[in-house]
Amino acid sequence: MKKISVETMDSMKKEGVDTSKNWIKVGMSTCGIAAGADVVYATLLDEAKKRNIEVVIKKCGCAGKCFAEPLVEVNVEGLPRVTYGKVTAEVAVTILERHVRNKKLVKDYIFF
Amino acid sequence: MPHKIILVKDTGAVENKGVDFNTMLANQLRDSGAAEKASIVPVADIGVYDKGLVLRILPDNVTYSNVREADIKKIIEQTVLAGKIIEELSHDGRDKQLRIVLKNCGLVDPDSIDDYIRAGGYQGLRKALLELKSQDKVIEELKKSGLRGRGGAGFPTWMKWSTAKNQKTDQKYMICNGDEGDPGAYMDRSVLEGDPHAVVEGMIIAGYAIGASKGYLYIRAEYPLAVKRIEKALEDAREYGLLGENILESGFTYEMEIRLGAGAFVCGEETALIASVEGKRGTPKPRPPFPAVKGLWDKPSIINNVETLAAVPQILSNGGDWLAKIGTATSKGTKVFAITGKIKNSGLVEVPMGITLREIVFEVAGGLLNPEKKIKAVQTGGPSGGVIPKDFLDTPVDYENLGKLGSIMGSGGMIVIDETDCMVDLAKFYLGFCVDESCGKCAPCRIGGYQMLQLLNKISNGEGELADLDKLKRIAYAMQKASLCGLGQTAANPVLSTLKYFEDEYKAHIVNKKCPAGKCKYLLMYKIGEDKCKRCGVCVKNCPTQAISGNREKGFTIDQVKCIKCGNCTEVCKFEAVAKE
Amino acid sequence: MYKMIEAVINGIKVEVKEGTTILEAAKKVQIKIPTLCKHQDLPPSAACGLCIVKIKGSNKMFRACCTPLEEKMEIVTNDPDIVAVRRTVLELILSNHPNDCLTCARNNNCELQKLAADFGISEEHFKKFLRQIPKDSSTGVIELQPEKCILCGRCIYVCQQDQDVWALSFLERGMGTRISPAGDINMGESPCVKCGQCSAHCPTGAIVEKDDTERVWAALRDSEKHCVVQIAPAVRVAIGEAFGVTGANFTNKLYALFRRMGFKAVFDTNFAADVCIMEEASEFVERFAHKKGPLPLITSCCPAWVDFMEKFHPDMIEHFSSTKSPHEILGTLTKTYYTEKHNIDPKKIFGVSIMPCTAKKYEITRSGEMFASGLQDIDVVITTRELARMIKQSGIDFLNLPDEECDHMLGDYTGAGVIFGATGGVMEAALRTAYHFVTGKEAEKVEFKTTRGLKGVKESEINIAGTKVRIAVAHGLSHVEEVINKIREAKKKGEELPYHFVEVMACPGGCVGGGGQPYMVCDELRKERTAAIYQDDDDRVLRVSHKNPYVKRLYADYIGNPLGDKAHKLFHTEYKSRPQYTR
Amino acid sequence: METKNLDADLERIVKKWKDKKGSLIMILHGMQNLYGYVPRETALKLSQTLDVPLARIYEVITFYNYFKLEPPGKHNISVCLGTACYLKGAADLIDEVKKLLEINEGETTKDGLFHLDVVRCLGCCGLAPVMMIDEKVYGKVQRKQIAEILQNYH
Repeated sequence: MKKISVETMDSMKKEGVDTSKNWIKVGMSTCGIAAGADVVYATLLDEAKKRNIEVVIKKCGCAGKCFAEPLVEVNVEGLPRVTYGKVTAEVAVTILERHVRNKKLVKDYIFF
Repeated sequence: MPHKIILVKDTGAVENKGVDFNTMLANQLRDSGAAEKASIVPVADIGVYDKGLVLRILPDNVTYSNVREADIKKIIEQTVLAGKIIEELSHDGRDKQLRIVLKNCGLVDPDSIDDYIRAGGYQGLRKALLELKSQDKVIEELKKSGLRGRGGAGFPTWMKWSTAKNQKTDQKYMICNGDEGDPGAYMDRSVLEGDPHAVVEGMIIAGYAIGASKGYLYIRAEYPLAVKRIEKALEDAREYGLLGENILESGFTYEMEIRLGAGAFVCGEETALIASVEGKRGTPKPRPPFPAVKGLWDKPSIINNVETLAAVPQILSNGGDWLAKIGTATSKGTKVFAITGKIKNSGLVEVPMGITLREIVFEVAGGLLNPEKKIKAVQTGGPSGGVIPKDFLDTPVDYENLGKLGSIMGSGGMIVIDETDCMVDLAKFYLGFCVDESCGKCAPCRIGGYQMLQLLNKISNGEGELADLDKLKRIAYAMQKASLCGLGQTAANPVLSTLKYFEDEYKAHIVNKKCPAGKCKYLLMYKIGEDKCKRCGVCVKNCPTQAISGNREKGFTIDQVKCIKCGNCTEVCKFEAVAKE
Repeated sequence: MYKMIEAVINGIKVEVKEGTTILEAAKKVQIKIPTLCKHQDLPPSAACGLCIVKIKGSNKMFRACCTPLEEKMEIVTNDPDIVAVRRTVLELILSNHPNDCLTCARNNNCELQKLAADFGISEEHFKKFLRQIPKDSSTGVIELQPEKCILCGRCIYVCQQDQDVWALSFLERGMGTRISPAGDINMGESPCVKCGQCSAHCPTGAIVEKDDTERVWAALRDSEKHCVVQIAPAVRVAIGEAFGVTGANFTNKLYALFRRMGFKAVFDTNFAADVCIMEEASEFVERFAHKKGPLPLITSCCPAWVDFMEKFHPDMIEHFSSTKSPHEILGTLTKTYYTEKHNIDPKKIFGVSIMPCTAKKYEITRSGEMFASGLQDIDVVITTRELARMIKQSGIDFLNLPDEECDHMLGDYTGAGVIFGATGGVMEAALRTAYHFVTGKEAEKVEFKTTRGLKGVKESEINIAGTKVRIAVAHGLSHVEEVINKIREAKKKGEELPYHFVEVMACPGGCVGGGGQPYMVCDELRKERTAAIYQDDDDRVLRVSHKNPYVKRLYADYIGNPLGDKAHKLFHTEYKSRPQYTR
Repeated sequence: METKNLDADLERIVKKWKDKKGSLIMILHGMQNLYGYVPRETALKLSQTLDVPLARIYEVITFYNYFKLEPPGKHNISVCLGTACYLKGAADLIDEVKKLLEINEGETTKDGLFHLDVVRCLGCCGLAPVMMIDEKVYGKVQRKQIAEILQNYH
């Protein structure tokens, strides 16, 4: 048993959810998966490893923008946080290369 | 000055053309010597609708709407180069959405309890168990918050809890209703999948408040991912000592289990749900006794839906007064709507109570799917709800107002209906759903629903009589009054409300034998337009009933008696010569 | 003390015990609220939606059948609005019910038909649609016509809860909901034990007994046939209900009736009940006093119980009394003893049993021993309800018939014989005679009242000459399980068995509450019928079976000793385990 | 159903649930997950093992849409008829599948290849109209595409 203490809870709360600076979140609820989020997520994991791109890739729940699924939110130091919509595997690779590595936004896929 | 990014989106501008604008913007940037200082990114969506050209400049995060060519210079000079905001162009970027229940959806990894705790999770539970340390005080916070059940009826949550708390018995149960059956509403699924711990935490707090030692999460079997994530959440919470024996060393012990639904909408009704958890047919029982007095296995039981429970942790950690500040006098907090239909951006939106339907449709969800068409109505509340015609779009949304208009909040389905949708057809759809989902136990619902559906079919087939409208009303009234449970009592609502506001449309079907929206196929007539017809004869070959006759010299005609309105001829005609009217 | 509730119904003050429903409370102040699904005998199912009433302060309507009255409630049971809703609901129900009234077994006796008449429904506003579900006559006893079912749930409740048989169930849902045995097998293949409680509680013609009255009329018309008749104890105290009289004993009018209908001999099952006691009490004494055979001894005169045991509790076979049921004994005797003494060709005999029971229709061909005379011992069984119809067809003014006597040879009975009709009666009758068999003396008091009453399981100890006899009486099959399990537990543990003698009747109340009895049975009626039976017992000079002079003569002239060879051949049967049914 | 080992499978599932109250529906889910339907032998066995009347089991199976008494097809087509899909023409999709496969809702093709179900809301209203074949979701389906989609399944 690794029971959590109130103190640990508090310090975790202080740190906040996003502990790393560079991260990608993929909306992985049923609607996202139906639109292909699982493929996008797998591609991101594979390709980031293959291309030696250091970024935390996480899954998250549905943000409610069903019309734009699959949704990928990207936060990279020095760039504003953006959400890409209707992401495909190819776009995922572009996001890794262009946005994460070269710090340039991927045009036409930004939703927010 | 940091590098600027200018997001550009043409949101339906009348005067400007986006592409030209981008070139103009680029040119002027270059001319001002600012080409290196900013880059232009055309985007697919910017969250602002119907406001002409919209620019968002990052990292300032300022949004300008209805931007014209003449404004470009000013924007470059003041904002891009000097970092100043131009007030008159500035779009009121206040997000009409307010995310409480959906706060963590899209933020945390649903499979990570650490993520949830980092986002402030389990602080509500901690406050309940370690600070308030009293069932009454927890219920008091709920009372202060004014939270009402989000599952449909909007019963004050604290009252239910208080009733169950006051029952003296050895065992009580807490049940989470995750059997979201309303076709077109999926906020519960989204919360269960996106933020399972919020539901788990809400359940533990509720269990503590009423004095239960066991909780059941009743989830639709059609939601396997939700089940998987809740399972993981329960496991992790147990490991952290947030569930199970002596939670957070408070002395409170509580266990939880998942039970699957099996495809019965009626199990959203409390007594039916209880029967289902007990492993029986999900048929409702008469009330009283209410489940809070005699529920699961005859023990006091509280049933709250997912959305309600997901709001509980934050009410505890932020205090009841915090939620009470949001919303209207009688309806506090936010409501999640699943907005679909003829809308541009279908999806889930969470808005404070009191927002108008117009704001939701046009500002939050991006307006109509096809802006050329006119909005006709908004349907709320799913199969138990009703339609709200466009004249009432400025009504603030809360339990009472929707009720006054003959609809309900329900679980939060919101369907936008435009002029191409037929009200008879819509009523038929919802009623058909309830007829399929009636448990069959009580006669008014079982037979009444079926008979009403037959009458609607008769009307949409062009065989209706005016007397049928009276029959519809008569059965509907009997169903409302004599049905045993909520499903039957409300099943006729879509019919009654469409009849109330759109009786003309019904009459058009009955008297003129016409479907104004062009939806009811038996009232359509397929005709071959002589001017467009190239006399190729493809339609003849594809007609399943040999209703098309003629020859290449004389042309072709459709025999309306033989025609079964299948639409094959329209589909195969390359020249769009077959028209329906 | 109960808490009392005061409320107002239609302006009339009413005071009732807490927990009383609006329906019951209204009845107390002479207000009738219509309902189709609520049966006095059963808890509310809340299915039909006709009993709706208004409660002041709410704009809803509530079901009177299941809403408890609360302090200060003001209720309106009938106003034009309520009546209009009821009318619509009734019309809806009728739109899903065939208009076969004239050719329906429940014609003039149907709760739906009566309500339609009360509401004066003379026009169908809604389009008729019927469920196409075929009739199921596979049991040969109970006929299921799901097309006529209004899904009130009464049959399901009695079959599952009261009888614990689970032959009937609701399948599907919505418009597809129907009553059926599990998994679309027919009733004949189901665990049904033919007790008929479903048919006795059905408000419409959806479940009825198989009508054999035509066969009786045919036999009576046939001059070659020598028709004999017998009536069971419970019939005489219930038949009056079909003519508006409750709680009266019509034994002697029935005798007169049968003669006028053309029966050549009028016997009484009660006589055979006395015979049955001679055998069963002897069996008990053999096992109890002479330790020959296992205890407890369990009674076997209820055919639904026999079927139930053979299907679900075949391990109890060794405990079963091998004595046949009284009407079978009488059947055998008519085709042997009676024909021999009167020199009649047994083949010409047509034996009719009038029973409160549907399972008796099944019993007459249950096993080879039901043909002990060499012929089928009983030719036809008709129920009390069928008899009532026959009386009406015969044009006989039943209530005003003169009293007549039966044919003594197989007709005269003692008090012990008649109490077979009520729960505990067989036990009491057997104890009266067993006492004599064990002690050689007559019991000072013939009444063993611990066996009486409507409690589900009645356990007591009887003192026979200083020896304690532990007995149990169970009625309603759901209560039987309790008793059987106790025996089984004790056996398994090797402990002393909890009982020496057990009586079981399948139907609540015993035969008076039988599945073939007049409709609308409830505990009140069961008590009235039972009281009439015990009155008959009380009024008799002879109240123990072994003193019945005609029984004595039967044994002296024809049978020999109880349990002797001839008795064994004519009066006893065997049991076998039926293919394992799953409830 | 080549590898069906009813006794062992049932025993495993029953063991997990037997001591929990009201577990019948969960056990039925377990069986249906394994076989795609609830075989009659299962219902019979279950009745004996759990000491639950067979009638109760059938009452439950036939009440809930989710449980099936017949083996499913090799591929299961679910066309969504939630409100969003309905408004966007899902009824036409159903007609098309019915026409192409010559089956009705709830039926399996003669060759056992396809089974058609109409379901209420698959929860992807943003993709309406939606149909699902086995686990794969097809969004924004047009009537004309169906024949092509079905050709991918053998």
